[in-house]
Amino acid sequence: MSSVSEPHPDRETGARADAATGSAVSSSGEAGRQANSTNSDSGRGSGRDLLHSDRTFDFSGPMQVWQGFGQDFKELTRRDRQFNFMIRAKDLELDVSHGPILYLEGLNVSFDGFKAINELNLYVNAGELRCVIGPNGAGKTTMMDIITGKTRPDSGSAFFGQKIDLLRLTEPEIAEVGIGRKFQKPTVFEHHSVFENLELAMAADKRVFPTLLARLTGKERDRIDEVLGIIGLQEQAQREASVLSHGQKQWLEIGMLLMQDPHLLLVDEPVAGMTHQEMERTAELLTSLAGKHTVVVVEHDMDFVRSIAKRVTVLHQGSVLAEGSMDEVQNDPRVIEVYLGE
Amino acid sequence: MGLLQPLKGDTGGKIMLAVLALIAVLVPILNLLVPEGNPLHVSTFTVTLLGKYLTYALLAVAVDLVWGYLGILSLGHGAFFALGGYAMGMYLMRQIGDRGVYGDPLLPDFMVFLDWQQLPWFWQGFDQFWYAALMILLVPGLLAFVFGWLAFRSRVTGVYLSIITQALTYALMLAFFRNEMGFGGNNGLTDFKDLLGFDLQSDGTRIGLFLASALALALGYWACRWIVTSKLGRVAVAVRDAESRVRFIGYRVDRVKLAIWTFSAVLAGVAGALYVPQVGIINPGEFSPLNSIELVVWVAIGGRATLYGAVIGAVLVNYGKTVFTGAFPEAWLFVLGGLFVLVTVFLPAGIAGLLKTLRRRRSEPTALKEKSA
Amino acid sequence: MSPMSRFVFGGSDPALAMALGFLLLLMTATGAADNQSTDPASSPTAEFSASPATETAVASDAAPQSEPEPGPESASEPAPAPATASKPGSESDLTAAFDERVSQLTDNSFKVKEAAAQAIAETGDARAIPLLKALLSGDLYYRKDDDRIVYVAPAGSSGWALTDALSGEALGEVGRRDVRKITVNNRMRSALRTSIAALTLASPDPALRLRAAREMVGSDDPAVISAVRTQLAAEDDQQVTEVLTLVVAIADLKQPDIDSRLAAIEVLHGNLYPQARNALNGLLETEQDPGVLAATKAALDAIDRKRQLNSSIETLFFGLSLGSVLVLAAIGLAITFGVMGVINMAHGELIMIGAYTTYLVQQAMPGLTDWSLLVAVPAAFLVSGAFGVAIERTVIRFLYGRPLETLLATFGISLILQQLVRTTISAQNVVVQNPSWMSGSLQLNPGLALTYNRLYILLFALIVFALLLLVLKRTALGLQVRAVSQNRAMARAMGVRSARVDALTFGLGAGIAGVAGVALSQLTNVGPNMGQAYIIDSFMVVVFGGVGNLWGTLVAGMTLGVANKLMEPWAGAVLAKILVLVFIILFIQKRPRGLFPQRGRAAAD
Amino acid sequence: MISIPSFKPLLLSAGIALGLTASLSGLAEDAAPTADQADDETIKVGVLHSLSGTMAISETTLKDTVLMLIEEQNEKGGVLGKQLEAVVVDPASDWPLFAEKARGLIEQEKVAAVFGCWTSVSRKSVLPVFEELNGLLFYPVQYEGEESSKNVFYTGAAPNQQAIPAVDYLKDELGVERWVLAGTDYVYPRTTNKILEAYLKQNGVAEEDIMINYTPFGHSDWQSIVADIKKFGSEGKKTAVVSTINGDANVPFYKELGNQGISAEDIPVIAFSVGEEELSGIDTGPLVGHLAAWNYFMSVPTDENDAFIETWHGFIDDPKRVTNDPMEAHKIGFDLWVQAVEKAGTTDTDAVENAIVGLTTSNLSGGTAKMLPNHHITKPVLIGEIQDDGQFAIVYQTEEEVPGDAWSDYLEGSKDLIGDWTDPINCGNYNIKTKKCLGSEQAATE
Repeated sequence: MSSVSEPHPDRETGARADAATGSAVSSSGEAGRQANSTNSDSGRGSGRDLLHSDRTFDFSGPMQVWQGFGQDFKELTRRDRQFNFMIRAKDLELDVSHGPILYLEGLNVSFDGFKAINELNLYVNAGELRCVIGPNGAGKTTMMDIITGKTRPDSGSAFFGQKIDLLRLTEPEIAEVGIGRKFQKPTVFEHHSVFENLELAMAADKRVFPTLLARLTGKERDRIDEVLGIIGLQEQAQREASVLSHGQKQWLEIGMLLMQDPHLLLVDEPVAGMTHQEMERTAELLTSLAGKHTVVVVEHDMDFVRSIAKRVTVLHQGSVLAEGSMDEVQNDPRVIEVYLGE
Repeated sequence: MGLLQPLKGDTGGKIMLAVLALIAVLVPILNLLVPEGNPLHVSTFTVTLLGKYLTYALLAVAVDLVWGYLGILSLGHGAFFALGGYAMGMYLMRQIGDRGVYGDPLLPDFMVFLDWQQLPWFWQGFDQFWYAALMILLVPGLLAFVFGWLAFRSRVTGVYLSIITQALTYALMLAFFRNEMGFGGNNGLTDFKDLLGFDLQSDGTRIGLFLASALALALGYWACRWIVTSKLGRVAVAVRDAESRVRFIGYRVDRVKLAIWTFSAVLAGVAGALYVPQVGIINPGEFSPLNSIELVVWVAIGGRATLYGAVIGAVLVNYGKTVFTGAFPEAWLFVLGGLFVLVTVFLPAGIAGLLKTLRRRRSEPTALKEKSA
Repeated sequence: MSPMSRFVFGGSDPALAMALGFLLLLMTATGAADNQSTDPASSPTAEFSASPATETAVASDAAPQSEPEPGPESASEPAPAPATASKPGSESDLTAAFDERVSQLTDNSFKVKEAAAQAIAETGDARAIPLLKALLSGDLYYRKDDDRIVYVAPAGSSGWALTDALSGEALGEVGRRDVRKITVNNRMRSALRTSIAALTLASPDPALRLRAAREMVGSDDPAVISAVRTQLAAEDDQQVTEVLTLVVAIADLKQPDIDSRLAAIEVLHGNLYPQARNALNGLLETEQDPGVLAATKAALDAIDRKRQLNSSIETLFFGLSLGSVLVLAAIGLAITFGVMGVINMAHGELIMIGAYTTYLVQQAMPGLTDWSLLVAVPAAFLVSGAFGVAIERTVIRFLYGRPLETLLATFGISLILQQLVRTTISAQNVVVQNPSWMSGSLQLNPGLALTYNRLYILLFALIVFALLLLVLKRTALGLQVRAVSQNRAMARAMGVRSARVDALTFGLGAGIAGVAGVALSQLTNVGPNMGQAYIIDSFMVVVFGGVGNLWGTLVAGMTLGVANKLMEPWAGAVLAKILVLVFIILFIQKRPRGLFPQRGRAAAD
Repeated sequence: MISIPSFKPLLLSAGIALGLTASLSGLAEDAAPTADQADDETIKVGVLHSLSGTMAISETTLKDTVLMLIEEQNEKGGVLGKQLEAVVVDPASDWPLFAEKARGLIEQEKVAAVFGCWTSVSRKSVLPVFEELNGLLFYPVQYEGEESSKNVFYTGAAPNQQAIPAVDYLKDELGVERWVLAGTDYVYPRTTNKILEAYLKQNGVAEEDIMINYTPFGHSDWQSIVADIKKFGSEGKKTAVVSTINGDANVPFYKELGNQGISAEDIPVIAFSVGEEELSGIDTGPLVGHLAAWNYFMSVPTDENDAFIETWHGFIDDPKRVTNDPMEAHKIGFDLWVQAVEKAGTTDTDAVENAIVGLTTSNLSGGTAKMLPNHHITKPVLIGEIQDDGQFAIVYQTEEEVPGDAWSDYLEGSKDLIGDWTDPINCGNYNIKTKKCLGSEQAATE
């Protein structure tokens, strides 16, 4: 809808095409991202160039836009072009050859005046388990919102692997490229059984008609049962999710996360409202996931963090205050000051 | 077996379909074979009445699909119903041919006395049934698609969505009232003669239309069940309950909505098309926002999110209307209004809900078994 | 459920009783009023209280009962002494002629009557003015048995007291069917006005003279013109002089000599009286002299420029007044729907109840139409408010958190209320009179007049809006309302009695709907369906403005009103409305939360 | 075929099915003690007027009128020695419902005749039903013409019994030269205005002196339109408005007229749909002198009329209620029907149809109404000026009754058509040029 009013260069199919075919011109999309990010609800759902071939052009100025347009035109007239709606997010291969799976650079977000995220730079390596801590309002959740496409930053960039520009994807697309999220407040589908909740979350072709025709294969059933085992809800499999306890809902949501089988898991306060042993099991689970997956955990509970964390990032007032092993961080005077300061 | 898959665990639906089947068998017999005067005789009046109810029921099912399972309260479904009706009406008008009062072979009467010289472009082709049939599906579908495409992409939800659907049907009503539009203005389309060569006034045709309505309802119901029992149906309910969450697990909510919404509109269109030849008139009044609201009421009374409930609601309310307007013409609005209030306050789950709880209370275990099946 | 329901009725009883009680009271009052109040044939002069100011004036000094013998002071011409039993010969001939003419008024043919009236006017007899005025206002009758021309005054319940129109002697009482009204038709009426004008042109009362002068604008009757010239010479009143000069100027356009034509054109330059424009246009056809032609064209251009300006001002005003109606209709909904999240389909009917209250109030205080509205506004607020509270207590309270269900319940309620009115009052529309101060229009210039009722309603809408804002922002109730609407549980925790607040809020919204009903009763029909005419538009306005935001409602209403009126000239009434609706649909795509988004219970989906 | 566990439901459903059909077919019989034997002691008369919805405002009065007439007749000993029994239903201003109710009345209730309908669309909606089931409808409202059905008797005015004489009056008596044709956008105003436009042009009125304007139903904001009329009327020539504005929209229209200071002397408005009933909802002070054309006014000074008003007030028990033209139409229609039944000696439709043509009864304005072969009646045309007491002062009346024209002579499509339901022609749209009936074959073969 918004494309009607603000014709972003990156909406031009040509621009998509050039990205899609991996040509060197990125600027149009880039500029589009800048402009686009100013209003948070704009242009969701509309396809954009999903690939970003060469990151050196990244902060190219508006000048590039016009070249972009020129390029667009050429692209439109190319015979071997491939339109963006032809490639789907899941077809994008994730390139982590340089190590990091998540690049957040120079991110800024402010909600009417208040700076929630302030020049945030954060890199997460593939397969690591990262804990993010910080006092309330440090911007932990907002950061996750940016990564999952819920909130658009005013400026900065967020890349998944080297090529996938998250700021140009919608929530579903981000989910498809392999980022799963568990919310702070557990949100499961109350009127569905536990089983169905997992089924819905399961990695699959999630377009409308495939979904309409989808039938559970044996393999998928096994997978669901397996996850049911992991989260220990076999007995409740057929109960409506609404009847679960808070802790169980937490588990269910983690289960849904597993079903998505994402490359990157964003886990927001997983152990809130859990008993002690539930907490331990969560800790085991998360650590076991690390390696095959990349896990980013946001948590207040220091004991829990200590029990799982190899590397800890401390956010404060929207930017990274300190980073390192739990011990390093805990002895960091600034961190102490911040936490005592409260 | 596979055909019955969608009806699994839907006792209400089965009963409803069984009733439908029985009526579909009984009524023609009682109407055609049992002689008049015999207490068992079902008059043609009753047949058309039943036929009308069935088309309403189909419409209600269409509404329940989007409201009950997708959480979209459409206050404009009457528009799709009416559009389907108009498409059929235009075909029937063309069938009149030179039997109109002015005996014009091409132009319908209302065009003759507004001295239109030739048939407007959008009336072309409606002399062919296949074309009309196509339009019955296409016109409501297309409108719904465009409207939904806009609304769902820009994430219009809740009352905002409801109100703009209302605006849609309201605008259409005003437009169709204009005589310049070429749809007969306030008088609409009427005085139909025959359909596919069958005289609309013969009992046989009426029975035929009645059976067609019954079949349409059965198929429509089955199709809706098929959708809601599919994974897509579960996604829809998920959207209803937690829209944004669905996005985060990778479904394109706007497209899910669009698909189901459009299908529902097409169903409504079909209902309208079957409605028109049975009541013998289509006029802009059908677009009136109040009609659309009323049909939401049917669904609510029958029981939201239980498709068979919609059927019950539609039939009961309209049956009530028929009885009350005849029995106590002065006071029937009190009764109807009171009914609406009482049901919403005391039966939040509608009649279907009531039945369910009764069944539950009688046999808890079976209920559980059904669920786990 | 059952203990709860007991609560309901316990809680609701007083509210209901109050509502119904008030209504009943009003109705009984009406019943009482009916017995002695207007019936179809009663004296028309009584009705005039409700007619526009101009009419009233004519009527009041036409009412013969008040001044059966107009003394010389009222008709200040060289008029002969009032007719008496014995009078000098010459005069008696005159009177004879006069009486003879008068007797012709009983004739059936309007042509004859018109001639007679003309003649009567020309006799210049002192009795002419009251007679003609009575004729004009339909107070002149004749007795069936002896065709005697009489004034009538209601006497007793059925009878009428007669006064001979000629001698002024009382003829005692008779039944209604014994006399017959002397009817006049349009053509006669305008003729009469001019003649009366001619007679009153010299009246000492400047107001009368002004009206007289206005009547003569555009007249080309030489007699009239000469009369005007003489009067103009003597005239001292500013306004009257202006009009008279205009009359003369228009006449002078036909003068043979160029200079006087030019002078006349000079006078008419940019004059907004349509007659002036027509006269000039006429001149364009006939005129030969280029100089005069040029002047005429210039004068006409000046006029048209002014007319342009006028019509754009007019359009704006129309837009705003339509907007104010929309705002009035919607503002109550902005509370019940916007703030409380109740999709209140009965809103229209609450408006209707307000309008009916106005009607009942007017019935209860016959003859005091001018004051009735001042009583009606609070009354309507109370009655509709009471209904609102009753509805909230008995139905809505069970439906919080189920906004969509409120739609269904209130829809049912709306049906009930409609039928209630049909059965208790009547299925027909009822008459709501316009107080004189709300009739007629404010003449800004001869080409531009703003109707009073629209003006007042525009004003009224703004006042209501301001008051409402005040209530919500400044009062404790307002605070609690906003608290509950934002977070019911929290508000409860802080000791807000949410049940009470809900009832009051809904009552407030309903009451305002009632007040809107009072205003609407002045513009359109008051009938059982009037509510349905506004409900849809109201929702459009609230949603367009942004649910839960009063300012949004105001801006939205006004915008839609003006937009509608701007489009109407070229699109026509229907298309304009359709376009507005389409615009709303598209706008919501762009701003899915309306003009001024705000988080309210309804906004949260 | 339905999976086994739900067998009980099957029985249940059978029950429901039977119940539903039974109750539906039994519907009518419940409403009235079994049709057949009812025929023996009473004759049923259907009343098909909206008692709720938008049209209730006008139609409830007509329902009461019919009830009054029936009561009167029964006091006189009924018809054919049987008492009349009214069957009242509420089609609720819902056009499809009109058709449904009509079918119910004829098929289930077996009524001998139906008195009902107001709007054109309701008539159009029931027309096929009456023709199919061969019922009798008496339609009491002035309408657009262009119709003549075997089964319908049009006791209201056809355009030539209202519009044309009214325009003549304005032309000749008031010297009107410019015309505003303002109407609600539906078939009656459209047709009437087309006829008038043609008629005016024939009388040498120039294109630019005619302004035509259509507004939607219940239009409530007349500011701009009235302003336009005012401008149109201030161009020097005497201007009049011919209003075919429908019911509800009139109140705001007249209020706006009054407030914008358009008096009857400046720009008279002559209305075809505004009668006493409508005026009773308006404060008529500002409207004095505006006109209406009808075939009856409450103020008609005849003894029949006084008697009628008296009975009406007695029946409705409210001395303030007015009478109006459609009420008279129903009275005439009812009288003619009663006569026809007595003459035919039966209530059988065809017999009554044959009997009724040519019958006469006295109307309330001192003349006689005759049922013509085209199922329309003869009516006097009256023109009245609104008085401040909501009544009309009659300022013009045609010397003798005008016969109703089913087909207008001023419309291309219909100027050669006539309706004649007597042998040998016996059809509704007989073309006097081609000498045969057009269209609907049931008319031709009848």
